Order: sequence, then structure tokens, then C-alpha cells
Amino acid sequence: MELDLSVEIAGLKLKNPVMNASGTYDPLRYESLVDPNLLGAVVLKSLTLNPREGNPPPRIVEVACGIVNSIGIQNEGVEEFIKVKVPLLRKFKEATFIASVAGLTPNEFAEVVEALEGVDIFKAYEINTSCPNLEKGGVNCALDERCIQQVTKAVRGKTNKPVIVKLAPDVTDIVAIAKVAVDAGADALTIANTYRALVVDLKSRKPILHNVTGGLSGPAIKPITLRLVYEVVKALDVPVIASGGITSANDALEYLLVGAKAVQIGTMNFVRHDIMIKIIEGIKKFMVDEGIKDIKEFIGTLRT
Amino acid sequence: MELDLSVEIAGLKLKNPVMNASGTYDPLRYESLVDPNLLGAVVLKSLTLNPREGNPPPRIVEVACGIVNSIGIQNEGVEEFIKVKVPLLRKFKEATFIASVAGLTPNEFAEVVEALEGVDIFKAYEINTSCPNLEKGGVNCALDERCIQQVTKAVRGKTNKPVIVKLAPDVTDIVAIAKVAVDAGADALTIANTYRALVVDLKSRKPILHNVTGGLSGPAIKPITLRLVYEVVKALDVPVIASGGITSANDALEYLLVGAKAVQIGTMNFVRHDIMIKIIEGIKKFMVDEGIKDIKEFIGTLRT
Amino acid sequence: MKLVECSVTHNLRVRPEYHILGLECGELGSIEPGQFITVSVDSVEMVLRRPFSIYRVFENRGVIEIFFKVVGKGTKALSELKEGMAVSVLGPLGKGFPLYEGVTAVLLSRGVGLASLALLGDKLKGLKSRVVTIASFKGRDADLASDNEYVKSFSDEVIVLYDEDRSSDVENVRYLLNKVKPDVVYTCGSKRLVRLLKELPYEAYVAWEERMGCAVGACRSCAVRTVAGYKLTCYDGPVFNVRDLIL
Amino acid sequence: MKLVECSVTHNLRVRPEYHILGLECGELGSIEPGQFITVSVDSVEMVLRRPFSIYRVFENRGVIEIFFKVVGKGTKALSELKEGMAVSVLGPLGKGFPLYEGVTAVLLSRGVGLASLALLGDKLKGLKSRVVTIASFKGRDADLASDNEYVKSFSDEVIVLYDEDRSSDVENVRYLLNKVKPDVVYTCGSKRLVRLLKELPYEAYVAWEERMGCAVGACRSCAVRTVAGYKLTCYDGPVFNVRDLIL
Ligand SMILES: Cc1cc2nc3c(=O)[nH]c(=O)nc-3n(C[C@H](O)[C@H](O)[C@H](O)COP(=O)(O)OP(=O)(O)OC[C@H]3O[C@@H](n4cnc5c(N)ncnc54)[C@H](O)[C@@H]3O)c2cc1C
Ligand SMILES: Cc1cc2nc3c(=O)[nH]c(=O)nc-3n(C[C@H](O)[C@H](O)[C@H](O)COP(=O)(O)OP(=O)(O)OC[C@H]3O[C@@H](n4cnc5c(N)ncnc54)[C@H](O)[C@@H]3O)c2cc1C
Ligand SMILES: Cc1cc2nc3c(=O)[nH]c(=O)nc-3n(C[C@H](O)[C@H](O)[C@H](O)COP(=O)(O)O)c2cc1C
Ligand SMILES: Cc1cc2nc3c(=O)[nH]c(=O)nc-3n(C[C@H](O)[C@H](O)[C@H](O)COP(=O)(O)O)c2cc1C
Ligand code: FES
Ligand code: FES
Repeated sequence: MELDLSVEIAGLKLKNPVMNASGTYDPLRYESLVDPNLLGAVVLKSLTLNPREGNPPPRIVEVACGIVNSIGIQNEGVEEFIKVKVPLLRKFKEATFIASVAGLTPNEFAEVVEALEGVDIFKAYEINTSCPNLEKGGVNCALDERCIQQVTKAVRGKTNKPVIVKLAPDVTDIVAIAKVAVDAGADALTIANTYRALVVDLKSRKPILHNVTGGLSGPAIKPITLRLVYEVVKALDVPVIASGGITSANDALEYLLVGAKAVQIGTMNFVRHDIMIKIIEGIKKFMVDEGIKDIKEFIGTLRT
Repeated sequence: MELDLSVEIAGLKLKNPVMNASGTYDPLRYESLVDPNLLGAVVLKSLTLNPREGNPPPRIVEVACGIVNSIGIQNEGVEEFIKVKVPLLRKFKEATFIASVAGLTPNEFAEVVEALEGVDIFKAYEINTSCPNLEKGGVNCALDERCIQQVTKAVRGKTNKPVIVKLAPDVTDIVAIAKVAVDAGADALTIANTYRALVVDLKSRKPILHNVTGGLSGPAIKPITLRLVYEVVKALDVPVIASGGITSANDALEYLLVGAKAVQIGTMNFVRHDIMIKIIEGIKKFMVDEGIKDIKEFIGTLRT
Repeated sequence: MKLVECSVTHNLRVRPEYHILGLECGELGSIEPGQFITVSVDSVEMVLRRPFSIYRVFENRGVIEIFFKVVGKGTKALSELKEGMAVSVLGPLGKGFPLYEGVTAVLLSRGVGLASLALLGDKLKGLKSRVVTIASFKGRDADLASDNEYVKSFSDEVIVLYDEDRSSDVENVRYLLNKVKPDVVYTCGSKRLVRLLKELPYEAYVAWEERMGCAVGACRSCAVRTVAGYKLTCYDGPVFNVRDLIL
Repeated sequence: MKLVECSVTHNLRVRPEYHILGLECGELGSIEPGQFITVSVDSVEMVLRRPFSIYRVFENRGVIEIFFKVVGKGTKALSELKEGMAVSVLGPLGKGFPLYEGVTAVLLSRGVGLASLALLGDKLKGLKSRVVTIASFKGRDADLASDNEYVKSFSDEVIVLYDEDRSSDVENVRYLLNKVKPDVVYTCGSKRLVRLLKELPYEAYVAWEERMGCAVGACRSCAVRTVAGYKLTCYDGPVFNVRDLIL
């Protein structure tokens, strides 16, 4: 059977619906284990305008069925990235690259996009809104409808490429915040980032992460993020990319069933480094077993 | 060493900080496995004014490190409860009972409390705000500051016993909603209930729970709820009872370290039916090992 | 009802995917046919205990057996248990089947549902009832009755039905039951069979299965709809009169 | 670097809580002393892979050994692995120690940190360097060096220090190092020892340990502060010049 795994998100054609989640995979460092040309897309680590050194260690800690991290968006800054990293990425000729954009003010997001506009390898932008907003005393932009609106608008004004706004999951009303992003010009949404969490150590009586709190990811969060995707897909007419706790082809398929157009694999890239390839194979096997020729016929077919 | 495990919450004296979470334990049904007289308190299943038959099955499903349930507050109604159940509970002479109160309108909460006021075995009320508010088209009261305020005020007007408001965890700003409850007269807070979640079945392409979504509980949620407790304890001067993912004495101690005055065990009562007794023993052992005579000296000693 | 650490005495693979697990639990108290236990597989990733009927009891040795099919992660883990390993068991749980002396009883099972009826057959035999076992399976390679000495030991007759030759069709089961004209029929949780029994004039009981939380009647997870409203499968059941159930 | 399913060849308990695990992995590619592998314990409850130094290599048999202490759930699970069981291994990872020919080298270890230095000792011996192993332990019952034939095989001298008789005190270590006057010192992740080496005039390298995510340099979880800003323990390290680290 000839299988069609391709999907389209706001005009962006992907050869299959499987990509990595930002910050959890690097095509160069995984090169001997994963061929990035086979992925639906490759999302790079979030970039800020200036270099950021990130938080002091420890930055990661394991919890039941998950991890909590506080990397602090360590990155080399957009300029250095374009100069050093982009040339290295060019060798992956068949790969579809998505840049991840971060900022400490709404304007910074726009500046990063502006700087990236000339880089032809990027086919879309994912806007990582889970950043401290310095203009608002450092509150997390992703939790603030006003900030989401400003950031989306600012970015939208700078590019005609697809703008994918990545939302935070731990909000009272995901649909409300998703709507703000869509109304401000987002072409698609990634749902969602990590959940604010805390891990402490009884012996030292201190938080384990230097940053005190961090973001929970991994299998633990899947049922919650699946609910978020379900709510947004039901309420709004916007393509959704799902990110949260995917460990297997079945998990990926569950998100597609609920209506996500594509999925991102994050934490599991640390555990089985070739998982994304395995998931693509698993999706194919499922399609064969269930007689599905085109994955688009399966997406969003949840019966409630 | 003589150990003092007692704690006080808004004037309510508990012999130790370990109690069950509402809906996950019944002193009569667990009688051969757990002596309720040994617990810090016993929280009963949430009661509504009228009997509720609950949701159609399936009502529970397992996920990674947790379960998702949608019982639908099945209960016999407060009148039947007082007539049939309360007399049976009286035999646990040393037990400290807390009634859990639910309602479909703010006024219903008040009526349930009114009905329970004469029942001497109840030393406090826990207000389960995670109920659909029929006056607001069925939105979850716990997600709505206005509803939390109305419910707390309504209940406060009916009793001088301690009022413990139980909050939902999946809100953007737990401190804001906690503050509303405290300002409206809550003596203490339980943080928190379950997280809205979805589980689907690939074969049938349907949600597994008949109610579609349900509430996630168990070890998976602990790092998130721990963060919530941390935030509230830091921001407000109100006693907090922690509920979320406790599986062991260490988990319980982590919540106490962060500043909870007491802890509730929910899902784990299904797994190791004598877990609450084991946790009390484990806390004692920790106190001996660490040379802590009075658990109150340990509570809230997190160093950040 | 007790919560005990049991030790695995044997773990027999009787067919691919079907296992009989022996557990030395000491004194669990008196066990009624139809009652069940729950076992803990892993208490962090797989939070919930798994429910299984008590298939067989060796009273003098303090050993019980469960008979299970590997259907998911929990039963997979159980299928890999080795002799001497420890398993946490809670039981016996729920209410068993009503027992009758000197009657003609049909045990009508589907698949591994036979596991819920075997101990009952054994008891009925002791009560001088005539036991006709009608066991239906997908195919011959999933047949758990024909070679089963235990089942033969209490059955006056064993009738085995298969999907592959269509002998398991509802109409054939109806025909067979009407031929036996039993005083009482006992079945397990196949909805199709319960529906059939509701149509027939014989007294009939079913061992129902529903997803469970606490398994002791506290959490209200395992509701099943009956003529008297929701009942708890773990506490009011798992045995119900088929006429009381609303499917 | 490869991701391979290896099979357990042996799992020796050398002391209570200390295990040597043999893994038949076939061809992993060339391994530098100081490099490490990560192993997967369970991929749902315990999401993260566990990092361990490569303790020993049996090239002709395609077998490597790790030497670990049971400190938590993951190492507990590893300590229970039996011969023939499968383990997912990723490696070799990171950058190893710089090697010198014909010098005097001290391996200065603390506890099971010896595991990070042994393969280095073996290589240095082959390069005709003089190897003095100074191994410090809490007490005699945690002594992993005195009876260790492998360590003896590459060490020209083995000096064992204990907390219980205070021979492991920093001042005594300083004294010993100054007596040996090594060309180079190699140590593992004890902060106390790294601080000492920063004060002394000898060239010195440390195998650093930091909590890891991907272990291949992608996620930036394992940052360690150096004079050139944060470096990644898994990729830029785990071996660092002690003078580059800011503790
Ligand atoms: C009272 C009772 C008696 C039972 N007796 C037997 C028996 O004797 N032999 C046998 O093979 N099976 C029996 N079952 C079914 C058995 O409990 C399930 O097959 C088993 O729990 C599946 O676990 P799993 O982890 O392999 O499957 P998974 O699908 O991974 O399990 C996921 C979750 O769903 C639950 N679940 C899955 N299937 C069922 C089911 N049919 N009923 C209830 N919960 C389920 C599991 O307990 C678990 O919580 C009985 C069920 C009940 C309620
Ligand atoms: C490069 C490197 C090499 C190592 N080599 C060895 C070795 O040869 N022998 C040995 O006994 N130990 C070694 N360790 C430490 C070893 O990785 C930890 O002891 C082990 O991961 C603990 O796992 P656990 O599940 O038992 O402990 P838990 O405390 O339950 O682990 C929880 C989490 O913390 C992480 N963690 C805990 N301790 C450490 C640590 N010291 N360093 C990094 N992560 C940690 C675990 O990997 C896991 O993610 C090394 C660590 C690193 C980074
Ligand atoms: C170590 C780590 C680093 C991350 N860095 C980023 C980042 O730079 N930008 C971003 O948008 N998301 C980042 N994330 C979030 C992931 O992209 C992903 O949305 C989240 O982990 C949930 O998916 P998962 O459960 O599959 O991991 C990071 C996650 C982890 C674990
Ligand atoms: C089956 C089930 C039923 C519950 N019923 C109630 C209830 O009636 N009232 C209530 O306030 N919380 C109820 N809860 C929530 C628990 O009391 C508890 O707050 C939650 O499960 C988180 O704790 P845990 O992770 O320890 O289970 C229920 C939870 C479960 C799993
Ligand atoms: S499973 Fe808890 S009431 Fe039946
Ligand atoms: S662990 Fe991922 S970069 Fe080092």
C-alpha cells in the first residue's frame, strides 16, 4: 500500500507529521542516530537576540514519569547562530527547518525574526512565548494574554512565513489564550510547553534545581496536554502541533486522532535517541494495519 | 525520643498531619486495613444537597504514573448521608472527621453546610469547588474567581467551624484565586484537586471515559502541585493542606518542607490500602533519623 | 479481606498469552466462588492494581490460582513473574455467586471468563449439582477448556464452542441452553451472553467486569447500571443477577 | 557513538552496594579513558538514562564494564540485572582524558570515582607512564582499591586513604601529592579534591559529573561553569582541566 504521511500546516508542507520539540534535539549532535532529512520538520533551539548563558546547574531532575528542567534558554544569540550554526545545517538538504524564537520583551521577538528573515533554510517560525517578560516585571509572557497578543502582532508584522505560536499549558483557559494568538495573526499553534513545577530534596531541605522551579515534561503530562489540544481543536479553526509526553507511535497517533496536524517529540529524545524515526515507522505500521492510506484521513476523527 | 506529630489548622487540632483525600477512602470500607482513629483526619466523600448518581462508566482509566477519573460526585445526598452513614461513623471515637461539601450553585454549598451544622462529628468543612456551576452554564466553579468568592462567602455565613476551600490546580495564577478564597473567609486551603485530562483509545477512536474528560491524579502530578503549594505558602498567610500525588512518607515530607501544614493521600489508597498508616510511620522514622522532635519545627523550613 | 505479600509458586503458560499464576498467600479467609483479588504490578508507573477472579483454591497449602490473558502492560508483567517472587494481593473481594444444591447448572463462559466460573463449578459439584460447562472461544488455539482437567473434574458435560466454525453463535448457545433447561445459568462479562440470558427464562448470574480504582467499595469508580441505579462492581458485585443489569 | 542493545554478561556485587556490570555490546567504536555511556533503566517511570564511566574494556570480546554504587532507584534496578538480560546502551560519549607518555601520573579518586580513572590508568601504563593511584574512601568496608587486581595491574603504587582514620584529610592528600610531585594528576568529581588541585602547581584534569538529559550535547542540561562560560559536561567534558572550572 502506498502511504501518504504528508501534512500541511498553514501552507507549510511536511513529509510526515513528526518533528522534534525545541530544545530537546540537535540535528548535528544526533547525526549518527537520526537522519533529520526523514523528519517532518526540525525545530531548532529557541534563540534570543543576545547570547544567554542560561541558569546555573543543576538544570534538570527526574520525577515520576517525567523530568523538570530549567535550562533558562541558554543560546548563542541569533547573530552567532546565523554565522556558525546555519552553515552547518545546510548539509541536511531534505530537512525542513523551523526556527524557534524567544525574547524578553515583545519587541525582541520581532527583532529575532527580522534577523532570521534572510535565512532561506527556515520555512516557518515557532514563537516560544514561555519567557520572562522584562517589561512586566518578569512574569511569564505565555501566561499573559496581553503579552501573547503583543508578541504575536510584533512577529506577524515582520514576516510572511508561517508563524506558529507555542503556548504554555498551565493556564485556566487555553482556548481563550489560543484565540488571542490566532486573532493577533498566528497561523498555527504549538500546544504546549512544559508545566511549572518544583522538586525539593529532603536531605538538604533545598530545591534541587538552582532556579527553584522548572518545567515538567515527559509521559506524566500527556493526558493534560491531550485535553488542551482537544479543547483548542474543538473551539478554533487553527492548525495545532501537539507537544507533550509523546513516547511512542501510539501517543503520537492519539494526538492526531484528537485533531493535531503534527506532533513534536521532546523528552523522549533523551531516552531513546532514535525515537522519532521509530515513531514514523510505527505510524506507518498503524496505517497499514488499519487500512489508512492518507494520514490526513485519520487526523481529527475522534468520535465523542 | 518523644515525637510530636500534631498540627493545628485554623484552630482544628490534628494528631498528625496525614489524612485522606476526599473520594478516595471510606473508613468503613477500609476498616480491616486502616484504623481511622490513627489518622490526622478523615475527609468524607463530597456531598451535594440531593443524591447524585454520577457519570456513566467507564469512570476511571490508568495513565503513566497516574489515573484519570470522572466519578461525577456520585453521592447519596446530605440527608441520606446524615441518616445512614453518620451513625456508622460514630464508632470511630478517636477519629477527626471533616465533611466535604459540593454543590451546583453557590447557594447549594451553603445549604449542605446548613444541613451538616448539627452533626457533631464534623470538626471542619472542606469545600470542593471543582463542580460545574449551573448558574454559569456549567463552567467549573474552581476555575472562576467570582464563583470561588460566592461559594466561600455563602458557606462562611453558615458556620463557625473551620472552612477549608479546596482549589483546582489547573489555573493560571493559583495565588490570585487562593487570595480570593481567603479574602472571602476561608480559614484554610486544600491545594489541590485533579488536573483536567483526556484519554483516548486508538482502536475505537473514542475517549475512554464516558464523560470524555476527567481528572488526573497520582504521582504524575506531584511536581506541579508541589509548586502550587510553594507559591501559595510564600504569598499568603493561610494554612495549606496539600493534596497531589503523594505515594510515600518522603512525598508527604516534601510538601511539609515546602510549608503545607498537613497532607492528603488520594490515589495511593487504591494501590496500597494501608499507605496512610505507613506514611505516618515513615514520618516518625524520618523525625527520629533527623532528630526532629516536633513536626511543626520542620514544616516550612525549605531553604531557597 | 486482607492485604498480603504472596509468593509466586508457579506461573504456567497454558497457551500463548494465557497464564495460570499460583500464589502462596497463607490464610486469606473464606473464599466464595466469583470473588476476586487485586494484585499490584508496579506502584508508580502502573498505579492501579489489577483485578482477577480467584480461579482455584488449594486450601491446605494456602495457595490460590488466577488464570489470566495477557492483554496489556500489567498482565504482561505478571506473565513474567518467576517462582519465589513477591506479589501484593488484596482479597478476597466482592460478593460471590449464589450456590444451589442438587440443581442443573450451566457455566456459560467466553474466553478467559472461564476463570471466573471454575471455582463455582467445583463448589456446585460438591453440592451435588449437575454442572454443564459451555465454553466459547475465538478459535481452537484459544481453547482453554478441552484439555483442562480441572474443568473436566467438576463438569458433568463440557461443550466447547468456537467462532471459527460459528458454533459460538448466539442462536446456537440459545439452542443448547434450551436443550439443557438449566435451573440456573452462570456467566461472565460478555455483553452478548448477558443479553441472551436476559431473554431466556432461566435464573442467571453474571460475574461483571468494570474498570476499578480501590476495589473495596470506597471510590465509586466501578459503577454498573442496574434497575436500582448504579451499583459498585467491586462491592455490590462482581456477581449480579442478569435481570438487574441495564446494559 | 552508537545506540545498542547490549546483553548482561555478569553483574558482580563487589561490596554491599557496589556492582561491576559487564555488558556485551559488540563494536562501540574506539573508547577513550574518561568517556562514558548512558544506560536506560526503564523508559516510562524513570525517564532519564543513567550515565556511567567506562570502567574497563575487553576489546576482543566486545565487552565493557561499568562500576557503580547503588544510590537510588536506577542503580538499584541495575544492581538486580541478571546475566543475559538486555540493556540499552548509548556510547561512548564525551571527551576523554589527555594522555601522556612516560610521565608520572597520579590517579586521585574518591569513592566509586575510581571507576572513572581505572581505564585511564590502564592506558597510561601502556604508554609507559608511572601510575600512582591515591584512592580515598569513607571507611575500610567501602574500600574498592586494596583488593582490586585490575587497579593493582596498572598502578606502580596504590595508596588507600580513609575518612575513619582521617588519612583522607585534604592536608594529607596535599602532602602526598607534593611528595610524589606528579607531572599530571587525574581526579573525579569530588569538589574538595578539585579545589585542592586548583591550589597545587600540577597539571590536573577532572572527570566531572552533572545531571544530564540527552548526554549528547543537544539539550544544555549539564552545564558546568568554566572560565569560558558554561560548558556542557556531556559534550565538552566530562573531562576538564581543573583550572578551567569555576566551582
Ligand atoms: C472482577 C474482575 C475479575 C477479572 N478476572 C479476570 C480473570 O480471571 N482473568 C483475566 O484474564 N482477566 C480478568 N479480568 C480482567 C483483568 O483485570 C484485565 O484484563 C487486566 O486488568 C488488564 O490489565 P493490563 O495491564 O494487562 O491491561 P491494560 O489495558 O494495560 O490495563 C489498563 C487498565 O485498564 C484496566 N482494565 C483493562 N481491562 C480491564 C477489564 N476487562 N476489566 C477491568 N479493568 C480492566 C486495568 O486493570 C488497568 O487499570 C477481571 C476483571 C475484573 C474487574
Ligand atoms: C559522566 C558521568 C559518569 C558517571 N560515572 C559513574 C560511575 O562510573 N559509577 C557510579 O557509580 N556513578 C557514576 N556516575 C553517577 C551516576 O550516574 C549516578 O549515581 C546515577 O545516575 C544515579 O542514578 P539513580 O537512579 O540510582 O539515582 P537517583 O538519585 O534516583 O537518580 C535520579 C536522577 O539523578 C541523576 N543523578 C543522580 N546522581 C547523579 C550524579 N552523581 N551525576 C549525574 N546524575 C546523577 C540520575 O541520573 C537520575 O537522572 C556518573 C555520572 C556522570 C554524569
Ligand atoms: C531540556 C529541555 C529544554 C527545552 N527547551 C525549549 C526551548 O528552548 N524552547 C521551547 O519552546 N521549548 C523548550 N522545551 C520544551 C519542549 O520543546 C516541549 O515542548 C516540552 O518538553 C513538552 O514535550 P515533551 O513532554 O515531549 O518533552 C524544552 C524542554 C526540555 C525538556
Ligand atoms: C476516584 C477519585 C474520586 C475523587 N473524588 C473526589 C471528591 O468527591 N471530592 C474531592 O474534593 N476530590 C475528589 N477527588 C480528588 C482527590 O481528593 C485528590 O484531591 C486528588 O486525587 C489528588 O490527590 P492524589 O494525587 O493523591 O490522588 C477524587 C479523586 C479520585 C481519584
Ligand atoms: S473500585 Fe472503588 S468503588 Fe469499586
Ligand atoms: S545532557 Fe544534554 S547537553 Fe549535556
